[in-house]
Amino acid sequence: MQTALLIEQILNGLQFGVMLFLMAAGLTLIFGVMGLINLAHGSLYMIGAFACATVAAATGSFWLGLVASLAAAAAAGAIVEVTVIRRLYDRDHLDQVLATFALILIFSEGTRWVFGSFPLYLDIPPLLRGALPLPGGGAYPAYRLAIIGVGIAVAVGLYLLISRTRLGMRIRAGESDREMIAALGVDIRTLYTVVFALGAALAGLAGALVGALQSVQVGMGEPVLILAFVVIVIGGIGSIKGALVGAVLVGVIDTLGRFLLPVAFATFMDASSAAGIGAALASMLIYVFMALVLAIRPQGLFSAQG
Amino acid sequence: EPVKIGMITTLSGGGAGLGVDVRDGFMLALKQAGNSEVELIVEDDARKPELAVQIADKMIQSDKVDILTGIIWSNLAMAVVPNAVNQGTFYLSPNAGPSALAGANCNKNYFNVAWQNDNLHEAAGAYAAEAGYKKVFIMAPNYPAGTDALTGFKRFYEGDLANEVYTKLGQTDYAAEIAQIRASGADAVFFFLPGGMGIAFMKQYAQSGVELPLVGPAFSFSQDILGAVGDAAIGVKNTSQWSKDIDNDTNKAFVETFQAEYGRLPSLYASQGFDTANLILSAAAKADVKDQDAFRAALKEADFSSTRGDFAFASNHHPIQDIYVREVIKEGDTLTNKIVGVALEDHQDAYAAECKM
Amino acid sequence: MAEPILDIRNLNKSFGALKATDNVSLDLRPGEIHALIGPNGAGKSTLIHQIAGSLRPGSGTIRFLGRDIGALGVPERTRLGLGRTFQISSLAPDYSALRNVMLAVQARQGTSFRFVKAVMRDRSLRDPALEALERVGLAERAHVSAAELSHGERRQLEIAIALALGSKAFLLDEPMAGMGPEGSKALTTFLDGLRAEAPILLVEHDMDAVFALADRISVLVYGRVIATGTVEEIRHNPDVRQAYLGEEG
Amino acid sequence: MMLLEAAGLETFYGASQALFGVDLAVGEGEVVALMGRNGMGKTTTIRSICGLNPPRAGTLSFAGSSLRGLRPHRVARLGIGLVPEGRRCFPNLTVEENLTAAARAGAWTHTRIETLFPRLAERRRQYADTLSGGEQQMLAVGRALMTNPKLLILDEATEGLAPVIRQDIWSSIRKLKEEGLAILVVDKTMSELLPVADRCVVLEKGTTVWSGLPEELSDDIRNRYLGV
Amino acid sequence: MMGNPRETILNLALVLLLAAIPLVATGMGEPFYVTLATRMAILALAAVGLNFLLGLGGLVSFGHAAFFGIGGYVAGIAATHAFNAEPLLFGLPGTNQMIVIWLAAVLLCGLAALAIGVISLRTSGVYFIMITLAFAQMIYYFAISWPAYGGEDGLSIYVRNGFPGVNTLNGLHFFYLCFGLLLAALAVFSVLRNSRFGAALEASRQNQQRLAAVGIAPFRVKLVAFAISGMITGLAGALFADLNRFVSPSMLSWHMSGELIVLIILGGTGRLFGPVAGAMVYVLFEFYLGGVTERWQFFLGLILLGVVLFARGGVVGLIAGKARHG
Ligand SMILES: Nc1ncnc2c1ncn2[C@@H]1O[C@H](COP(=O)(O)OP(=O)(O)OP(=O)(O)O)[C@@H](O)[C@H]1O
Ligand SMILES: Nc1ncnc2c1ncn2[C@@H]1O[C@H](COP(=O)(O)OP(=O)(O)OP(=O)(O)O)[C@@H](O)[C@H]1O
Ligand SMILES: [Mg+2]
Ligand SMILES: [Mg+2]
Repeated sequence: MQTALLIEQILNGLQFGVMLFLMAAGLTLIFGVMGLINLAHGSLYMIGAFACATVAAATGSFWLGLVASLAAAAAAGAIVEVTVIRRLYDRDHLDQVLATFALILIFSEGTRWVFGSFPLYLDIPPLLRGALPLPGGGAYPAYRLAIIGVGIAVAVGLYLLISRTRLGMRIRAGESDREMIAALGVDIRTLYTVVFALGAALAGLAGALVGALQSVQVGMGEPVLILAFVVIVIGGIGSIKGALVGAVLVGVIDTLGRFLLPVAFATFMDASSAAGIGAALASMLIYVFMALVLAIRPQGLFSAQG
Repeated sequence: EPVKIGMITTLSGGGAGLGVDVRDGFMLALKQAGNSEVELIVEDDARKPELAVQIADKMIQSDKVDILTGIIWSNLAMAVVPNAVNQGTFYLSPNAGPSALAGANCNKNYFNVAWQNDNLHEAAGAYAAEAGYKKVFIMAPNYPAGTDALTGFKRFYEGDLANEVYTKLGQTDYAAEIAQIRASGADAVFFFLPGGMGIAFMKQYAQSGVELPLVGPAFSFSQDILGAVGDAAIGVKNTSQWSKDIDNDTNKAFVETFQAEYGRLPSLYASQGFDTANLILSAAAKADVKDQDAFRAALKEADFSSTRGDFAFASNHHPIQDIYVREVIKEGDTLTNKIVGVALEDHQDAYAAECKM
Repeated sequence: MAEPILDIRNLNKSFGALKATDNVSLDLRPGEIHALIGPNGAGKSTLIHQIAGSLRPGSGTIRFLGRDIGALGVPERTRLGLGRTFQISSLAPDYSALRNVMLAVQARQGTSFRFVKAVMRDRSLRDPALEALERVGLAERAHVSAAELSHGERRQLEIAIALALGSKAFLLDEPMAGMGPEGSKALTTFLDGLRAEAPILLVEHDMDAVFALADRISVLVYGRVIATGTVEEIRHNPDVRQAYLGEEG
Repeated sequence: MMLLEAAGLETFYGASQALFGVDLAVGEGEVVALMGRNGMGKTTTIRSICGLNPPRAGTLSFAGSSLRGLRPHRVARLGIGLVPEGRRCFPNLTVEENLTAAARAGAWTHTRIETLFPRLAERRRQYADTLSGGEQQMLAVGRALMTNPKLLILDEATEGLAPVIRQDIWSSIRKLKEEGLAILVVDKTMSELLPVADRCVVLEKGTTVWSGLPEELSDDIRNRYLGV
Repeated sequence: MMGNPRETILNLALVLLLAAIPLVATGMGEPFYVTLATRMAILALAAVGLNFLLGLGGLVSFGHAAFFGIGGYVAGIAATHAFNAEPLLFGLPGTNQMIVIWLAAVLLCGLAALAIGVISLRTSGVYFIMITLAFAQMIYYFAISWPAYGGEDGLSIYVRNGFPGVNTLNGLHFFYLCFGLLLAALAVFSVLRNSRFGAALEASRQNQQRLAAVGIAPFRVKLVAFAISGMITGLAGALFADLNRFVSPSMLSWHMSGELIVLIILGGTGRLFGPVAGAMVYVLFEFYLGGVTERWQFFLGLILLGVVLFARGGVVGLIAGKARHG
């Protein structure tokens, strides 16, 4: 096995990780910082992708589509917050589970109702098509580099927002004691609507950006949901840094596992079974990793405090 | 007395497009025949095996259907079919064809009107051999249909394998696999990645700058998703038992009326639904469905005009049919397929021998 | 002098650069109330946590009834007979005051892995629990859930739970806090009687209570014991006055 | 005109009534002591004023505008700063962040709070849940001051504070009073409370049973309603 | 102690209703409703198991599909080996006796729960939700890609397993078997909840620090609860496989775990009959809406949303009012 390939795979893992972070970014805000269990995160992601695909198809501009994805997801988020989530803050977490589970059903079927049953077309913008040459041969798709860029920008932006601004402090304060922060004169209700909408917009943005690389179809949000939770929990709830590190670790481990495990098994069994067994283990790998992390650090790698 | 048909298919969630096409094709055939002699009930299985079983039980026990059909996915078929046929109901598969049901667990009341799961992959293998590829990189998700796909391909492909890779079911990022493809020194890539997985792979492959020829079964290039894959698919060779340009009257009429009725081009799933309905109609014209033996014999004759042209059942009630090589082309603004050759003629599956019926 | 019931030697605990417990040694003897006072953040609660087992000391030994309990967890220490109250009430909020205490009784009996008999019909749990509530004057509120009790009532419930444990020594972290003037007075009288049952390590900022109750007082400042002595000695210790008492005393 | 006026407050927790008619008034620059035994409704009264448990009956006004129906943050922005019972610092925020989160423009700033409580300056970057009980209490007071209120409400704000600090707080209260801040205070240490208070209001089972000047607080009343 | 009288009446009504559906259905020549009722009973049983952990202990396991699926696979594998007359393990034969299968399922799930619990219970809150999910996902992916027992295609049980003295092929008989087990599990739940162990478990939900401080180790209490919970859900899994005559990895998927949680919240978290009410309502809606419209999931979503927003404490809470703790 060539070292060059190994290095390329590590890079692939890193970029996959950043992409995962991007997919989880909205949830780090809504779940990590506001403390809401939002199973409908994947639906917001899907809404972003559908909005982008539709507008891009109608106008021919991916960038307008991107704007539409932000707007549509933010609007959906705001509506959901005002009509549903707001009534659940002082309830058990479990009510949030049931409510947002119901929202998944409504959004999925609603989307299918509006957009039909077939996957939509969404391609990357012409500007970012093609691949950039890598030193030592090979090439790297420009669009993926752009995703890395956006992912890191979102991470930095969120980090600054949450830990450095007064707004961020108020959001976190609201997470631990809504009544108290209100009694200090902060309109936490409106603030939470805005933050929820922001989280939704981030989910929508990810849906549009990543959707252009994958397939835009009903149900696309489901695997994203679980992955996003995995990433956040590994990183430690409430920590943006943790979510980024968690995402990158998951990305690298998953990629290398997929790549290396079959090779490793092939050293002592026939290629075909090695491919199968290796792949089977690889698909379990991130969950094994999560269980290990939590068994050793029950609060994730970087819990919000420390 | 009308023939009562229960259709269990996937109408919600990710794979809904396939179910919708099967249903629409099926309904079109019924409509053209005039709806009086059959009664159809359709329900959504949401791609959950347990739910499919429940609906099947309901249709058999409560609605007392004579025939069940509609299931898209092998795992749902495996959940429903053995029970249904044991209860004395006919099951006609418009899509899935798991090997167990073609071989050891075949049943006299089970007919497959689409293909045995391996068929299209076998054809792809045959095509790869014929096209002279020497070192093919093959890839499929790690689940039974995926393993069957690669086994099917290898059954007819004669060259070496550059690598054999199983991906995670539902995987959407293929950067790592593409890097492996690039490094493998392969001269072609065979992949079976149904649904969204295939769309994602095709898009990412197109951007990667790797330019090896791709070969696959029709599933990633069928009409229902070609639009979503986009230009990335142009030129890809894929194998199918059906194509919109198969030259026979039934098919021409089918494509035309389907488009008129639903405002879109039919996919191979739609053609399978259409054929399934016509098969039932042909049998119902000859025998009363309550007389199971007679009806079964009538089905077995497959005396209907198929969109695929020649169509016959093998001893295990699976199709004997031609499998074509198609190429993705652009007609005006629409992406679609064009037949460029025949991969396997009068092809039959490999499991018939295991079937003791 | 009687053998101490609780004996702490050279205890240390740091949080990062902060020495919260700095080579602390002290003991608790039968029949006494040993008050632990000191400025806010001196490390009193931290010390209580280490004795009760909810915090691991950095170094040092803690002996209880002649046995080194350093390796034991919170539940084990409680079962050995160390009862504690929390500075900030810590109760089962959905349970009534009575059930909160009954839990303590059941724990004391060591019968938490019994799966059949219904607790509410079990007099062997109920009676001792009611008795404990009565002793702290909360019997009337026995069936009100802990979440609905007022702040002061919750403080009383904390004490009732500690009583029901039948502990051999009590660690009370600011029991007077939140009690009204009347409640403080009643609690003072109550603790005065309690010392005969079991000695008390009392952390408290209410100097009226401390001076009225304490047999000995230790003063903790920046994690270190700066003085130990009788009420009179401590009252007149200039260091203590400056660091802690101010005009009081 | 009084700064804060409440009359006939009736407040419920779910179905159970806690206040049955509380009357209370605080004038500009006045310190009012709210007294009563445990469970008599002091905290509930405060929660009613702040909009945390809106009363179902009665009138409630602040600086001339009615507080009935206002959400808590509106009440706070009119100029009421709350130091709640049980501190309720935000555990996942540092000391500094706790103060910043509450800050509104005015005379009180981080620097002034840290001069008032030097201990908080030492603990600036520490998370509030690791503070000692007394440190949390200081933080709660500081946080309320950061909102630059016209009326400061202290619900057992000296609970758990060391005598020296308590004396500091009382002297700060005196200073704040001199600066013209109105204060409503609940505290158990009568010896320290009464000298500062301009007026006292005594609650018994959720109703105001007595109010008047501190020196009018007779032994009988103390005995009957306060248990001393 | 019992809940309020209205809840008791509601509970009785639910039991009678569930018991009566199959009789009436058989009388009317609608055997399918027997199947539907059996499905309700089995899902309710699975949810009773989870309710024990989630309702009483406050431990939200998002991985109970693991036990449900393991139970199912025990039934499937045992039956397959019996059917093919191949030895199973160490020369042990497969079996088609339900009792043996149940015992094996309960035992295996108990052990699995202990193993998963020992690690998972180190965490709490959302971390616990996710670590239990992680274990279930591991088993799920294993089952999907492990070819021996069908992988994703699953495993068919060609003849429903037997029970001495009962004709399990008869829907009615099978229903009452499941119903009996459901009642037994409810009895166990009720007795445990009121016992000392139940008190400790409920206290661990409310305040672990308090529980430890009175001298009861929360970890052990929770671990035992986790094991009991896994065993009950595993038993339900074995029955479910027999009902469908089929077992596949979808029984292990996170959707299944989610569905169990939804059943409980829908019925009323921590309520004795919450899972029963939840399962009945959910299965009914799923069934009826599915027959009415292709967009049934949309309306199911709306209904569930309505329940959360307007019926605090789920269906049982809606009808019987707030829960009481003594
Ligand atoms: N986990 C922690 N991390 C950092 N510092 C801590 C931690 N826990 C406590 N401290 C610090 O240790 C010091 C001692 O705290 P402790 O709670 O023991 O004080 P105390 O004597 O009980 O004070 P009080 O009378 O105010 O309750 C405090 O300054 C506190 O801020
Ligand atoms: N959350 C609640 N739910 C129900 N009842 C409550 C709640 N909080 C307080 N109560 C009840 O309301 C009454 C008044 O309580 P409140 O807290 O106002 O008393 P308080 O005067 O502040 O007492 P303390 O001095 O003990 O703090 C009490 O009987 C108490 O039990
Ligand atoms: Mg302390
Ligand atoms: Mg109070």
